[in-house]
Amino acid sequence: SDTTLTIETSIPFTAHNCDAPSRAVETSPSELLTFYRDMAVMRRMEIAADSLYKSKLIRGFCHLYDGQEAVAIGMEAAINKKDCIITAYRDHCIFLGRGGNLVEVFAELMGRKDGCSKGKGGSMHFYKKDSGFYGGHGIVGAQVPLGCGLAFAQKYSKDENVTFALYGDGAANQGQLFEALNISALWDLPAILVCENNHYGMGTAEWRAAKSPAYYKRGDYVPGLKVDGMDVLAVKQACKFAKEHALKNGPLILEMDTYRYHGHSMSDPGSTYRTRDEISGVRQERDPIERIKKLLLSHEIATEKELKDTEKEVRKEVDEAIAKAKESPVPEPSDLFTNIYVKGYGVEAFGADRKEIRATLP
Amino acid sequence: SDTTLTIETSIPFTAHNCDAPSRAVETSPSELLTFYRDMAVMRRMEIAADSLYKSKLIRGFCHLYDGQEAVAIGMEAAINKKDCIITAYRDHCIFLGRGGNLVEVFAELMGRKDGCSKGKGGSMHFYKKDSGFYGGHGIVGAQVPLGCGLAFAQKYSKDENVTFALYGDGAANQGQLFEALNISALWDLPAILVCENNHYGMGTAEWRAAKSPAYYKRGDYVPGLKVDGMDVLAVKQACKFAKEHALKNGPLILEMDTYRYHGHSMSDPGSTYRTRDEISGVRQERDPIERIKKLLLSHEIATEKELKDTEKEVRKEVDEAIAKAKESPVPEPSDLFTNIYVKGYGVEAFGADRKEIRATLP
Amino acid sequence: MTVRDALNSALDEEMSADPKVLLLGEEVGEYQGAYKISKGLLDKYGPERVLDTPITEAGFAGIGVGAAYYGLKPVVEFMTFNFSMQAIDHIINSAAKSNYMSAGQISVPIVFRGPNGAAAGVGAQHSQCYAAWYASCPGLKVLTPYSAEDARGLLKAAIRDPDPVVFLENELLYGESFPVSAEVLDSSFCLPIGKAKIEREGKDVTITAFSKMVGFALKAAEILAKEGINAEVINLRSIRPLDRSTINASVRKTNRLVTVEEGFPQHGVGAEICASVIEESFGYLDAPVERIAGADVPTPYAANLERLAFPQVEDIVRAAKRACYRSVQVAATA
Amino acid sequence: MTVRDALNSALDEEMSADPKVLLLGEEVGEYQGAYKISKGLLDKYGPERVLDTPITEAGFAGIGVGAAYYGLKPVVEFMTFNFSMQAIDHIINSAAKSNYMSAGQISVPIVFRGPNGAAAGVGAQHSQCYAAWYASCPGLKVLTPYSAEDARGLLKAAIRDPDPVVFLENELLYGESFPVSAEVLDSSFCLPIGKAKIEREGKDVTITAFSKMVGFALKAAEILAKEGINAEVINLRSIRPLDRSTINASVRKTNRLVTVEEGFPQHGVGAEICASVIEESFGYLDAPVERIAGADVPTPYAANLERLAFPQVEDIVRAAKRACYRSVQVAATA
Ligand SMILES: Cc1ncc(C[n+]2csc(CCOP(=O)(O)OP(=O)(O)O)c2C)c(N)n1
Ligand SMILES: Cc1ncc(C[n+]2csc(CCOP(=O)(O)OP(=O)(O)O)c2C)c(N)n1
Ligand SMILES: [Mg+2]
Ligand SMILES: [Mg+2]
Repeated sequence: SDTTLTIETSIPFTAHNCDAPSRAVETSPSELLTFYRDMAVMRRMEIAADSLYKSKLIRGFCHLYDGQEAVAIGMEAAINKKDCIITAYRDHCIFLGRGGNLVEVFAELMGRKDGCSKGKGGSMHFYKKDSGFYGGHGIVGAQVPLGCGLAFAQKYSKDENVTFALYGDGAANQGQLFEALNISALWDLPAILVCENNHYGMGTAEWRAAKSPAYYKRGDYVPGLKVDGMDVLAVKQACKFAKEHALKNGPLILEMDTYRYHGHSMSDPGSTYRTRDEISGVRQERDPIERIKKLLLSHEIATEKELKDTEKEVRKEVDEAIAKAKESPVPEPSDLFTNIYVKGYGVEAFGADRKEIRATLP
Repeated sequence: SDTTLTIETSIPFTAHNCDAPSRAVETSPSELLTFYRDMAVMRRMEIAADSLYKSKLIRGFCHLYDGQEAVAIGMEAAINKKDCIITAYRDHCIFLGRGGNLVEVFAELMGRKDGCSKGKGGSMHFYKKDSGFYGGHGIVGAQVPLGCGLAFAQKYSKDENVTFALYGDGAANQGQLFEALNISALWDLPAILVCENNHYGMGTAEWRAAKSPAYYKRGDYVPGLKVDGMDVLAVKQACKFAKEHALKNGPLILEMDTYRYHGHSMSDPGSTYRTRDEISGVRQERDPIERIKKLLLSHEIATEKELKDTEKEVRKEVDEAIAKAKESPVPEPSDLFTNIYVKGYGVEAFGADRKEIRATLP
Repeated sequence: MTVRDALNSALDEEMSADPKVLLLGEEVGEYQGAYKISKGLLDKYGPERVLDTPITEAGFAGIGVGAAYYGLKPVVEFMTFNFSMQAIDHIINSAAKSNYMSAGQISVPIVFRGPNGAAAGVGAQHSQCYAAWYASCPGLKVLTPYSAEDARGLLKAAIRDPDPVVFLENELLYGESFPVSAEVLDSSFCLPIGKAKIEREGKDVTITAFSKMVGFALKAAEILAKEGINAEVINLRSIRPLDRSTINASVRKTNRLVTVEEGFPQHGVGAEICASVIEESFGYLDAPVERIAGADVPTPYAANLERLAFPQVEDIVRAAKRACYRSVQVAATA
Repeated sequence: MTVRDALNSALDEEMSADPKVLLLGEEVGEYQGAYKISKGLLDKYGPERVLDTPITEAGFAGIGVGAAYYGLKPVVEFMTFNFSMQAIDHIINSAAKSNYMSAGQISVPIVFRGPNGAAAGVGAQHSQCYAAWYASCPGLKVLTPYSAEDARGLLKAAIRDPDPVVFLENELLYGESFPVSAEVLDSSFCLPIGKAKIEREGKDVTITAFSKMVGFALKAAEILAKEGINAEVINLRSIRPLDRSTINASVRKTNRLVTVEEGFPQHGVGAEICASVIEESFGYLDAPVERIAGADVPTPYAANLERLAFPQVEDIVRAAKRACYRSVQVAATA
């Protein structure tokens, strides 16, 4: 199962100011099987988060990624953990892709000690620095300069790695992107700006928020590539191309044409600004998991039965993780005062009633 | 002297996403004479401000406009006072172009009561709302969204007028420009973004601050025009074109290729980051006043002697204005507390020692 | 009437009364507002007066300010005030200072509004209170409604006011219902800017609060009443101008003060109130001013920590008792 | 040694000691710094470590924070702190809160520095003091040097510190000379963060100040001394953490307090110091706390008004006398 397969991407790449990579993508049966399984885990995890939210075990904002899995998975297939990734609040699956585990995800979502941010970050603030994942940011657009800063540091440190900074179609209009891109271009930073174009920023269709929704071209003087973000192989090819390009020539924009099945966050039904037909159309024709499933079957890499079994395993894995996460305790009250600083100089910090609760910062 | 003359611009316009206007500009002997005189006043005024600064009668930041006069004058020749203008801190001549007078300029620069902002604004904060001049802004880039807001209000009010928002080559990289431009394009606002490219933002040459210093193209999907900003007729033609365009089609960028003779502000000698040869080259070959002078002489509209006389008159006018401004009193101490609000509700406001100085806000 | 309906009706009435009033922000139109405050307004006033913007706060806030320079009366909605930091230069430098710098030529009749401060479970980047920052800046007015009456009366006042107003709502209050009088429902209703409201009279201790904390203070006062402490609760309503005279008059009566806010303590509203009282009524104070505020930490996500990060009713009760020298438990160290 | 040389040498030494330290900002390189603080550093460390940026504060501050996430130690210069408002979301949300939100995974060893507060004749948009705002935010440290010793010792401490530090300089101090000891000139010299310095001991009244106002407070103390009032002058040095214990210890000794700052008064540093003293030393105060601060107005340009807009030595003297119940003139109304 480690023979090389060459598979053509669904549609050609569209390039701006650069030559598009080949549509022929090299893969292998085992890679395709892994893609299938990993995307299935992500899908299942997000569905489970939806349920946990509805049963009030998850609070606040919760943004789900189902539909967009091919971006996270395809990107990881092209890079390594010394490359950096930074994204916005829709971060559960990116964390998983970087090697995070399900218990850490669910524990964080439920505000428990074993969460990836020990329950202090919440849904929007996952990190895994040891595998190059820098969060998890709640302010639209902010992660892009931050990502360019990671790329700056990689270049400064002479590490031959790159940073992928993910942002949405809504975020693509933010001025700080243009500022960061200009600096990145001036300084030849190995920064790849990945616009996950799921066609809506909250309830606003791309064309209502952007005079030019051709996001791969929005870098103007910076090259760009439009990619079918529902095709994991296209994503992989594009990210491979982007990494090489960025190390040699500096920044590049990848526009991933993708789709979110869920509403914007758990408080958005996601059905007032788009039709149900649109959603089900994408599910039927472009679903990233279905696409891989078809490949696995048509190339006789797996049988229907085997894939069903995988799905069952995945379900079990997710359920077990939830059970484990539920057992994780909530943070200690004293954790209120940890991690404010790396170095607190023994200063006193105060609770809401400073005469009742105070702590000495380590 | 009100015959129509048609004069060709020095060089062709360069257009981005639009058709360039004709190089043949209609003018008249009287208009050319006015251009000459008005630019001479501006030039003289800025030189005088330089002296006043050096004799410590002007304080703080003081940014002079000499070299760039053709932009202010050409723009005014194409529009009326119901069109709005907003600019940055380099605002003395724009104020004059809008109909402000020299006494108001010098009195403001010296912090006197008769200043256009009653001595409270200073060099960077001139306004003349009754002729559509909205300042005078100290924060690089901020005036551009503000200008687009003026254009929004013009459209909202169904006034058939436009707004010119001026900014520098340094400011051109500011993210808020891209944000405002996107919104202006979405809403078809009659906003004209005028990049006064004097090739330096403080001590930084354009190419060191911008990966793409083709500012007329930086609007990407927004049309743009590159204009010889040292040629008052080219500026006039471009602004006329821009106004028509903006009323019909929404925003547009005009890049004015211009030059500042002085340093960035009075604290910058202006000679460490560019050569003296460069400066004197521009003075000799492209000076906007010299250009008009040559036209006046070659078309025999005025004699050398008449122009010299004009210059003398201008000198006198400036000197008299300075003398008058010097007689203007400094603001009353009580002005410290005026204009904080339009409506102060009789609330108390405090001086540095609140038990010593307080005022009731009207 | 819910606070949401109060805000919605105030916007509606002011838009209907003055064609110069318009609303812009993210999702205010077709989506009816992220928190549904602008429900129905797009339908009623059309896309020229209810404008959906891209997610570009600096851009659209700047455009709003520019439109106000020209004489329009924009209401700019921030989806939450956390995002106003992207536009803060326009609020401070373009809006607050222009009338002064221009010696009165450029007035700026604009309202910046949206939910401020903590919501539930939204973490450190989405929970900050901006009352103290904005209210430090001369040229701005800063209003903080609590009840439906406040919301209606203050928003109408803010829109009619000729100066820039920062209007800080609270997401957790949107759905809360308050009884309102017929007067409040009248379209001419308006509250004065700069005046606090005594929500509950008392003689033993003064409790100042704003926004959601007014409700907590009232609950605390009920508990205190049962223990024989008669607390006066002041709903500040306006943080700038701050109603120093109402606060001082109350303290001169009760001789004791507890300040309550959800924001960070350092340089907060409580500190200012304390200073104001020390300056004007030093001799009247029988006990140290007690300050209840958000904990001095970024907001944690976990529910148990989040609860510790913001004032609770029992904190107010405890502080009031301390101010009245009633026995309270000994301080613990977390 | 001038404050400018103190800052320059501190930067130089820390860059030479740690290859992870770099400097970025507008005009810091070829132009040698708008105020020449970075003079010579480009030559010495090259364009990879001394980076001229475009005038895009949000962009380059964000890039600085991202680089700090990775482990570099960027020093980000704002040409003045007024422009930091364009980047304030990165200072607050990206820098201050990340270590907490990530439960310690993402530390942010960065310094934001530049001139803060009023200069001379630069008007309302270029004169604001940001000490109170930044120091309200947990996760940040905020330092305010006065002398050359402060500038050297605190900047070195800031660069070595693993957390985000906002370092507020004052343009009008750059050219001022201060005597310094050999110890201060040693490259190992460093001052503790969070500790105030008693610049002058006294027993009659405590005067707290920071940045340029320390000099004014010392001058006021000299004048007061001639009139028999012995003032203790505290140079705060650090606004966050605020050295509450030094302040309270002093007030417990003098029983009187005058706070001095150039920033806007409401929610300012003076208000916080007042609250801290009321909380911890209420019984020790023999007079109301006197607050001297910037006038509650946007900064006017005209020299005579500008002078009225900021504390002068005589304001401090007058307030100290009031605190000591010495006769002072009657209040005037402007
Ligand atoms: C500066 C800022 N403004 C507004 C918001 C509120 N907000 C959160 S997500 C979002 C929509 C973003 O859309 P997009 O960039 O397309 O990303 P997607 O959610 O589709 O992944 C908005 C408006 C925010 N978090 N930050
Ligand atoms: C946001 C901001 N950052 C920095 C500054 C300081 N500053 C004032 S003018 C200037 C240079 C601007 O250059 P440019 O836009 O080319 O205009 P010019 O001065 O050439 O007319 C700088 C850096 C500022 N005023 N605002
Ligand atoms: Mg989207
Ligand atoms: Mg320039």
